[in-house]
Amino acid sequence: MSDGQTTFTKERQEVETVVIRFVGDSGDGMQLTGTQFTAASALAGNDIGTLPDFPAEIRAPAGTLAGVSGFQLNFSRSEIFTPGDHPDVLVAMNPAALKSNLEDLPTGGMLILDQEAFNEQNLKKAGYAANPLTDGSLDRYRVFAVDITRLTTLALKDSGLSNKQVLRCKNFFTLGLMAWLYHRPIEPILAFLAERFGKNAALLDANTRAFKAGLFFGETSDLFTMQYEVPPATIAPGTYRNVTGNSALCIGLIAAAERAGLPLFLGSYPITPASDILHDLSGHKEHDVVTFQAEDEIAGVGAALGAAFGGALAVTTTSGPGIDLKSETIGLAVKTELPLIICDIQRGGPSTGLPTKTEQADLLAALYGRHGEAPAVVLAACSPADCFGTAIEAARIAIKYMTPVYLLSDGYLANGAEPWLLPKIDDLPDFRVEFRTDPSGYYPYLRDAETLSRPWVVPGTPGLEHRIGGLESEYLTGNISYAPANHEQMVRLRAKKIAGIAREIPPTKIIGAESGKVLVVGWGSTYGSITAAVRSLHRDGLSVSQVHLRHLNPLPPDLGDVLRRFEHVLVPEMNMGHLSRVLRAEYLIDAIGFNKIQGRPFKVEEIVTRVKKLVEEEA
Amino acid sequence: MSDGQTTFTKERQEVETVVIRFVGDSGDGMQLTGTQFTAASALAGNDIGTLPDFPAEIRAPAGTLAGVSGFQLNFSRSEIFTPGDHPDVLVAMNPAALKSNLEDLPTGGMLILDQEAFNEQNLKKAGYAANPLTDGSLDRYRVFAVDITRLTTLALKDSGLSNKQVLRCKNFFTLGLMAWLYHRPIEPILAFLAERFGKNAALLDANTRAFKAGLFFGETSDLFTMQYEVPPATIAPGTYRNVTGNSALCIGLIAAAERAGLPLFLGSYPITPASDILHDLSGHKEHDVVTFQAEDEIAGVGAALGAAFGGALAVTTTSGPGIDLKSETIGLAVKTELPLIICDIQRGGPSTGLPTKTEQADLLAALYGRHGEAPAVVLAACSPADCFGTAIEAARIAIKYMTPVYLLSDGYLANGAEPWLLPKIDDLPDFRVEFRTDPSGYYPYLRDAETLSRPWVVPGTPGLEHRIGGLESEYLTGNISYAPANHEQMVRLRAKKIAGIAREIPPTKIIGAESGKVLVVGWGSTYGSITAAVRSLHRDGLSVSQVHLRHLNPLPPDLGDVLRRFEHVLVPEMNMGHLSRVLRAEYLIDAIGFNKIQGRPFKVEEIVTRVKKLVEEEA
Amino acid sequence: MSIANLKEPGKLTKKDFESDQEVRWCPGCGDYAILAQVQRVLPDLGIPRENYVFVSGIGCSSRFPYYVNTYGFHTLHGRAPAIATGLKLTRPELSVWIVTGDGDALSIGGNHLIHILRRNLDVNILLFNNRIYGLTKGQYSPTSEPGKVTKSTPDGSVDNPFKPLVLALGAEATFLARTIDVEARHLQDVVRRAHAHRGASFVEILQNCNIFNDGAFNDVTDRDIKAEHQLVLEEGKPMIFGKERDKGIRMNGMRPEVVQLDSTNESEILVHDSKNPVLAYLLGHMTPPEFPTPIGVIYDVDRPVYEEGVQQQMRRAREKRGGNLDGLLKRGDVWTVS
Amino acid sequence: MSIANLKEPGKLTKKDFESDQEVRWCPGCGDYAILAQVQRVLPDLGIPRENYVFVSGIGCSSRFPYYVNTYGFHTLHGRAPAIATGLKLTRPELSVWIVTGDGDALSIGGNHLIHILRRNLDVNILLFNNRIYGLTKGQYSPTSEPGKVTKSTPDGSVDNPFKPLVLALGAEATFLARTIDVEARHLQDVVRRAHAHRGASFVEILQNCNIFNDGAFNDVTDRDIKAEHQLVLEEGKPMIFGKERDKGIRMNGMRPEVVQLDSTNESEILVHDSKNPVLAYLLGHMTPPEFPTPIGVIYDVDRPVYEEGVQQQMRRAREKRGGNLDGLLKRGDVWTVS
Ligand SMILES: Cc1ncc(C[n+]2csc(CCOP(=O)(O)OP(=O)(O)O)c2C)c(N)n1
Ligand SMILES: Cc1ncc(C[n+]2csc(CCOP(=O)(O)OP(=O)(O)O)c2C)c(N)n1
Ligand code: SF4
Ligand code: SF4
Ligand SMILES: [Mg+2]
Ligand SMILES: [Mg+2]
Repeated sequence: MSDGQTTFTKERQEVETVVIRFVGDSGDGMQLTGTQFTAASALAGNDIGTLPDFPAEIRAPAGTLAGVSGFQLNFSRSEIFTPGDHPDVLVAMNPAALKSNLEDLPTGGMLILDQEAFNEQNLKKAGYAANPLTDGSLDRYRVFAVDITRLTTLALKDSGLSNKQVLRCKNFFTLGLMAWLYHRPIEPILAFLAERFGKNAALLDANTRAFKAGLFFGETSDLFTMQYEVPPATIAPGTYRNVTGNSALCIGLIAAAERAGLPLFLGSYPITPASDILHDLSGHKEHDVVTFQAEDEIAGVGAALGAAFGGALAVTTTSGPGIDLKSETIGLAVKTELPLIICDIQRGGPSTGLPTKTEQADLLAALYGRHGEAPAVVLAACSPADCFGTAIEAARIAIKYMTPVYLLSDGYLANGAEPWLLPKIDDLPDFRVEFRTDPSGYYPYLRDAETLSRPWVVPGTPGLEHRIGGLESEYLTGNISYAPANHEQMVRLRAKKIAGIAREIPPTKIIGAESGKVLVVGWGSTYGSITAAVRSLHRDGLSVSQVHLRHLNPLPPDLGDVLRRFEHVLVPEMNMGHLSRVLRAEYLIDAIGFNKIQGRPFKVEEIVTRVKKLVEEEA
Repeated sequence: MSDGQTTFTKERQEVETVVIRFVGDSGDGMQLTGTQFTAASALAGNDIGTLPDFPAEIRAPAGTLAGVSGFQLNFSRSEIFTPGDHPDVLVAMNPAALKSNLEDLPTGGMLILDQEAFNEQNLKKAGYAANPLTDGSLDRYRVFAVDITRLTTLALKDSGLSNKQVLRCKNFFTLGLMAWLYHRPIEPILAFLAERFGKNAALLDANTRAFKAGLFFGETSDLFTMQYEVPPATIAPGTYRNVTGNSALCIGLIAAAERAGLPLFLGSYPITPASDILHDLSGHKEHDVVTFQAEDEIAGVGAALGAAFGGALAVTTTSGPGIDLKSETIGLAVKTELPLIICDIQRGGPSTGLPTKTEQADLLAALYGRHGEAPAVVLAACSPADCFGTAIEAARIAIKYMTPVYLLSDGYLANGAEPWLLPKIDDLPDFRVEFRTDPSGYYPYLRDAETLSRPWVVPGTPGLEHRIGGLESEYLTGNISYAPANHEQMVRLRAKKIAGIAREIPPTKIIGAESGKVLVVGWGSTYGSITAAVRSLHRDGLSVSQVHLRHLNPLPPDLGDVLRRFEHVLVPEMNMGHLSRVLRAEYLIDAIGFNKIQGRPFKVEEIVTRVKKLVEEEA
Repeated sequence: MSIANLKEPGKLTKKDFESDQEVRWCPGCGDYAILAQVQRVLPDLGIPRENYVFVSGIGCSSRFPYYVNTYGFHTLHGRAPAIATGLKLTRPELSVWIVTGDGDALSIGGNHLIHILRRNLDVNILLFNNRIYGLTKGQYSPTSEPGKVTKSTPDGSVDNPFKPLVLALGAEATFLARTIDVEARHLQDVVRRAHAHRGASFVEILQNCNIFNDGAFNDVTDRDIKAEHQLVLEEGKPMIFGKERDKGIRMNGMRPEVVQLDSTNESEILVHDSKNPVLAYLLGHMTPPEFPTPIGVIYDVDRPVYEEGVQQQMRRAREKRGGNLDGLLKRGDVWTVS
Repeated sequence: MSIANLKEPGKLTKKDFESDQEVRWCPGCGDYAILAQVQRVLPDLGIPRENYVFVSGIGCSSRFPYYVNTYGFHTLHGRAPAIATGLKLTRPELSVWIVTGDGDALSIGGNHLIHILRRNLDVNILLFNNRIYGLTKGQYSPTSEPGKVTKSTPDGSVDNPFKPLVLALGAEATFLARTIDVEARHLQDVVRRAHAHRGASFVEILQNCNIFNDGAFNDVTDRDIKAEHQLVLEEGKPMIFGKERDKGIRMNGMRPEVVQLDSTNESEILVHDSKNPVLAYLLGHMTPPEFPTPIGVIYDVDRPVYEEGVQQQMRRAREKRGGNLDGLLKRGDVWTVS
């Protein structure tokens, strides 16, 4: 440890990239262990990618398979894009955790176990007939059975804490051990402890002692013969923090509201995995944020629309089932041309589906899920940090074009985290809103010549009193009109306004050659896996290019040209082929779907294999 | 009049096809006039097509443009498919009615007006600066200014009715006059009057007298020099009745329930133009029909789903806004695999839109408007009478495949009427349901090897107690499962089940050559206009073929082959291109959209012109 | 869009609240009278015209905003309370009015209605109760009487109706009133009181739909008999009614009853107290033919107003935590790579 | 799927109502106790097991049907009453139970709840009120107390909560009761009474969510103090409570109050009468700390049952009009072409 107080003496081996998965009972604090290890790794200068995996039940009975909670972390000296396909190291706090995760550990992988947890009771709960520690079934792995429970208890024997409290410190013992093993900086962890338990000296002391006990156990025990080290990555200079997708989204929305000079209004109803946005924004009232937990999703989006009418940057957040319910109101926003951001943090469907799992199967619903001709803008974020930029882009478009904008994220982005190079506030686009106040020549549906947008006039503006609503409006005046030609004109105008946004979309960025055999096209959270796969394919000397879309409606104006420059277009999606369907209809290109619907992100190697197969078939 | 009591003496000219449009104030009884003229024409053996046009307001102030109500009727000696593009005869009861309809009357068209209604007050309400009867502006037409008000009043001067009641009889005077002019059988009209006013002798007498006065006025007045006659069409033998789309739909649903041996359950919430289905079915409790007017659309479809779980043939009816609201529950029906029919009587959108106008813009919402992967069957009726057969097909598929089925109709079909060759009950498909009662080997998600359908077990069946829900289920057992591979298997299974229905779709019927230059592909209510246009193009010697789809998901298995046999595929739709988008994505065929979004059906000549243009561009 | 006369609130007149749109209800509809009375009251409330917003759902009644020359939003069936909530939370200084029908508010919109009442946003809710669905041409509504024959209930309705005021009371409403379309003065007074109340004011307006439910309220609107059927509530006054003011309401145990007044029982007659929830409950339940129909302000109590609580939290957060974007970005652990 | 033992209703035991699914609530959750008591009551009601259907929405509580070995439908958040309505209308002979939470029933499902109550379908509604959203991990619900700090209200809630029983009463409920997860015997009794009631029975069950809202009902569950805080209602009995049964409820004008019992006031103590709506209103309003929490059957009156009205109309229509498909096809004017 370069600048630590402790000097370690064992041999230290450099490694490029490590994937660790921490698994344990929901009560074992694995999420905390994982995030602290992550924070330390980020500060150590590694590039990182993380994936928490929550159990579907709130608190399944301790020790059962249903109660297993996990956190996977990928840290590396080179640029990485995913939390890793397979763990190199599996840290399992009990038999259930081992059982439900072992299949992901490759032969020869490192397995760190809490020996004492493999008692009869726990083995039974996990459905083990024999103890895997002794029946030889783990022979393929490098097993380190550490007596975590006993050692933690020993370390805290005079702490004055209850037995239960003592056992709660096991995760910090484990963290200490792992910090030693991978030679992580310990200051940030100690600082975290001080902040977290600052008010409770006994707990601060106990957790610190447990942590250090783990650290020293690594150093002194014969079990481990060497330390590993992942040197810092070469990373763009700047200030970084670790951020989850939901958190980046919140900051993006607050920043967007500030850039627009508007209050931020969130109308929402809790639903996994979107709820954290409501929680997070509720804690930011100091930024002129109003959060409203409505009685249901319809009221959530309704309140947001009312706030938009009142002049706020209006947002509603939800997941799949809520998107269905909000569609009627979003149609009204389309018709009345009010700005509105609809964040859909997608999860496994259909219906209630798999609430804690990820999926990308709401794209077609976002595009087409409203009766009548109700075109809306659809954007998708591609990584946790990208949720920030996508939120700003969503707000910018919503306001400039007076339109609802869907922002698609998913469970994987929402809960996953990555280091984020903090933007400079002055570099953010400035889209300060000037509400119209001038009555001369005003009509509610007057149109800006370029954007075709109507003026935003808020109640309280003298002389501009007007009425809007869901019935078809007369061109310009906005009065109710059932005239056939007017309806056609208005339908086409609304479509044209949205289509016209394409003009602002920057040229499509192609990673790899500008033309060739295979183009992999993605959107949303598959970005990491696809990027890593394409890099890997490049390393293997294959000519594969990559395009990742943020703008899904309208599509980039040059996209058709780009697609046509490749012999094959492969579209990996965590659905049955939404984007590929859109590309086929739009460009008459035989886009090939590569579909995985398992509530889990693609593994890098899955994409690599699929692309190789495509190239081989070709040959 | 062949067998009437009255002999008419004026010259009589045979004509092929006549289109009459009756227009007047909402209070003038134009719908009644139109339907009675229609019934008489049907009994006269003509082929007919009708289109009522209701004002958007309930009762706009009398005499205003907003209050105009219309009814157009096309009757012919040859087969016809639409209510006609333009009226040959416009019967206008007041200036507002004239003003809002005159532009549709071709030069030389016949104009029959109630002279007395063109008074100063009415002219002002209609926004006429000068009286069109006298200012020469009607010179292009054959104008017959009849003093309908005065003549009716005269005819009823001793009737003892109030002035208001007398004026209400004007429409029967008009009907009498028109019946004379087109030599319609008068018995059915007299029979109708007897039934309608049977209990009120004074009204019966008055309306009969008014009707006859109109009849005799035609015969005796110098105004009209000849009668017209439209000889009977050669029509397939059988028993006919005149039927609107909504009415045919109701009968179809009742018949389907009877063929299935199930009670019929309708859960609905009123909305134009679907409400009449609720009204109609509410009057048929004797057929084991339960209708439930729910508190909203969500409860309507929810109750229907509950009824399906209980073993009814479950239906929910609505229009656009309701489709949005129902989508979450339809997703649950997809997931739990329960039979459910969702009738969407489409109207102009987006949002509240144009509630009394027609449109076809809900197709994509029916296909894709649910979060997650939630495939459902989508069918569309193509004519008022076809709503019957489509309802039966919807029920058959829903039950056989345990799936929600959308049945798309629209305002044009719902309110339009046509003669319907009554089917023989024994010819209807028999799909009597046998609920599973055998416990041995039962699993809730056991699958039929051919249909992939799960067994329908209703509560109350001993030994088969089970639970279903919206969370992902384990293959076979139906227990909650979050297992990745199981999810993928189930998603693909649900998709495969729906896709497999294609195997039952009969070979695509091509009207015209089996291959060639132009294929016109349609769905839904454009059938009439397209068919008439294609016939007309055939008469002009053009090689154009036609395909009209009832099954929109899954599509007919041979459709791709059919489409590829034509150089151009033209898709006329009353939307911005829903089906053409689907065909493009599905078959990578450059389907050309021909889109009209005016809340009105296509005119035959619009399609003729478009096809000709396509052929010319080609040349 | 008129480049409207920008008058001081005090100088506004009814005309200033008439929009340029032709009013399109059926001739004879009770909605006309309500519109006229509201347009008469608005100029007097001391609020600049541009600060009024009328939000409605869908229904004949919900066309109301088009005819009032203020800001207006004709939203979706049942959703006006939700949309008004977002508006009011964003712009608490606006005077927000919700116009709704018995179907709009009590059928599809029931949930939003009960929630806006319990939250007690400072809005005024005018429910036009014609006991029918007007716009969709005559289906029964949640206030239609049992047995009602309508298009969707040809054999008569089997639904038990809501009593709107009782439902609202159950939902924790802080202001309840009832008035009648044709009682011009009374309607104006009630609307004024509703506006004066801080919190959600719920006003049921009995409204005649002369096309689909004509005469539904004849007993309280017919000149000849209405005195026998209206119980006009006045704060602190005994509940006496009848042409001869010869009848009153008194308690018999825990149930109210109608009595013929005489010297012996005058003191037993209930005295109206709009702060008493039990009285509100009893009044909300009084229906013909057993009881006269109470009109006037039935209940009027104070409770914290939702948007004020929200505003207060925002003020406090600003004081306590500031609101600096840079700080927000750098929240938590940050590290610098150079 | 067990090829279950097809027993006579009279021979059923609790075990017959336990499904093969592992119960997955948090250890210590109040839902376990409710499940056990309901499973104990079901065998006694004389209904064949296959005729029970449990319909639920979404929430921890709504997982209930999976654990009861009868027919069950775990539907959508808030929609159980709607789905149960269609089921009951189709199959009136089934015994339909709705299991729901405070969020499911009173937030997203508020509208369906009030409508099923007003229609008075013969179903039993068990509302597990833990005053929190459990399944989504701890946001405040429409029954959370004002000022409540939760994930979505870090500065405390500014919402005024519903009183579920009062809301249900406002919605014309015919049966209201309250019980407590840990009061095994009482819970069983209340569930039995709910089942016995013809019409919609609304039962609020106070339920501890030990993870997100632990101890919300400590005052009525804590052995040491509960006697002082529970008002156990018994038909025809005076409302007396307290460890020493030394306190009672009496009316003071139109408001109830707690009094220390003595010989002078014993006769003034309110006597419970579940037919009295005003009493129900007062009891629904009694909340701590001013009052003890009433438990037991609060209200129980007769009103026509919705599905019976529907069935009757169908019977009459069949008698009057027959039901012949051919006649239906040929309704109206027909003509024959030969
Ligand atoms: C989502 C949705 N469902 C249904 C409708 C159709 N609809 C419009 S108004 C209305 C009922 C109107 O009744 P009420 O609220 O009593 O208003 P009234 O017309 O009587 O004033 C209905 C069912 C709609 N516009 N939107
Ligand atoms: C349409 C929809 N919105 C939101 C959710 C998320 N959700 C599930 S349960 C729940 C609230 C549960 O609270 P409650 O009804 O009180 O049940 P509890 O878990 O406390 O028993 C929410 C918001 C959902 N599943 N579906
Ligand atoms: S239908 Fe009834 S409520 Fe609607 S405008 Fe006409 S009279 Fe008024
Ligand atoms: S979260 Fe609360 S209500 Fe849900 S299972 Fe756990 S303890 Fe019970
Ligand atoms: Mg109404
Ligand atoms: Mg709860």
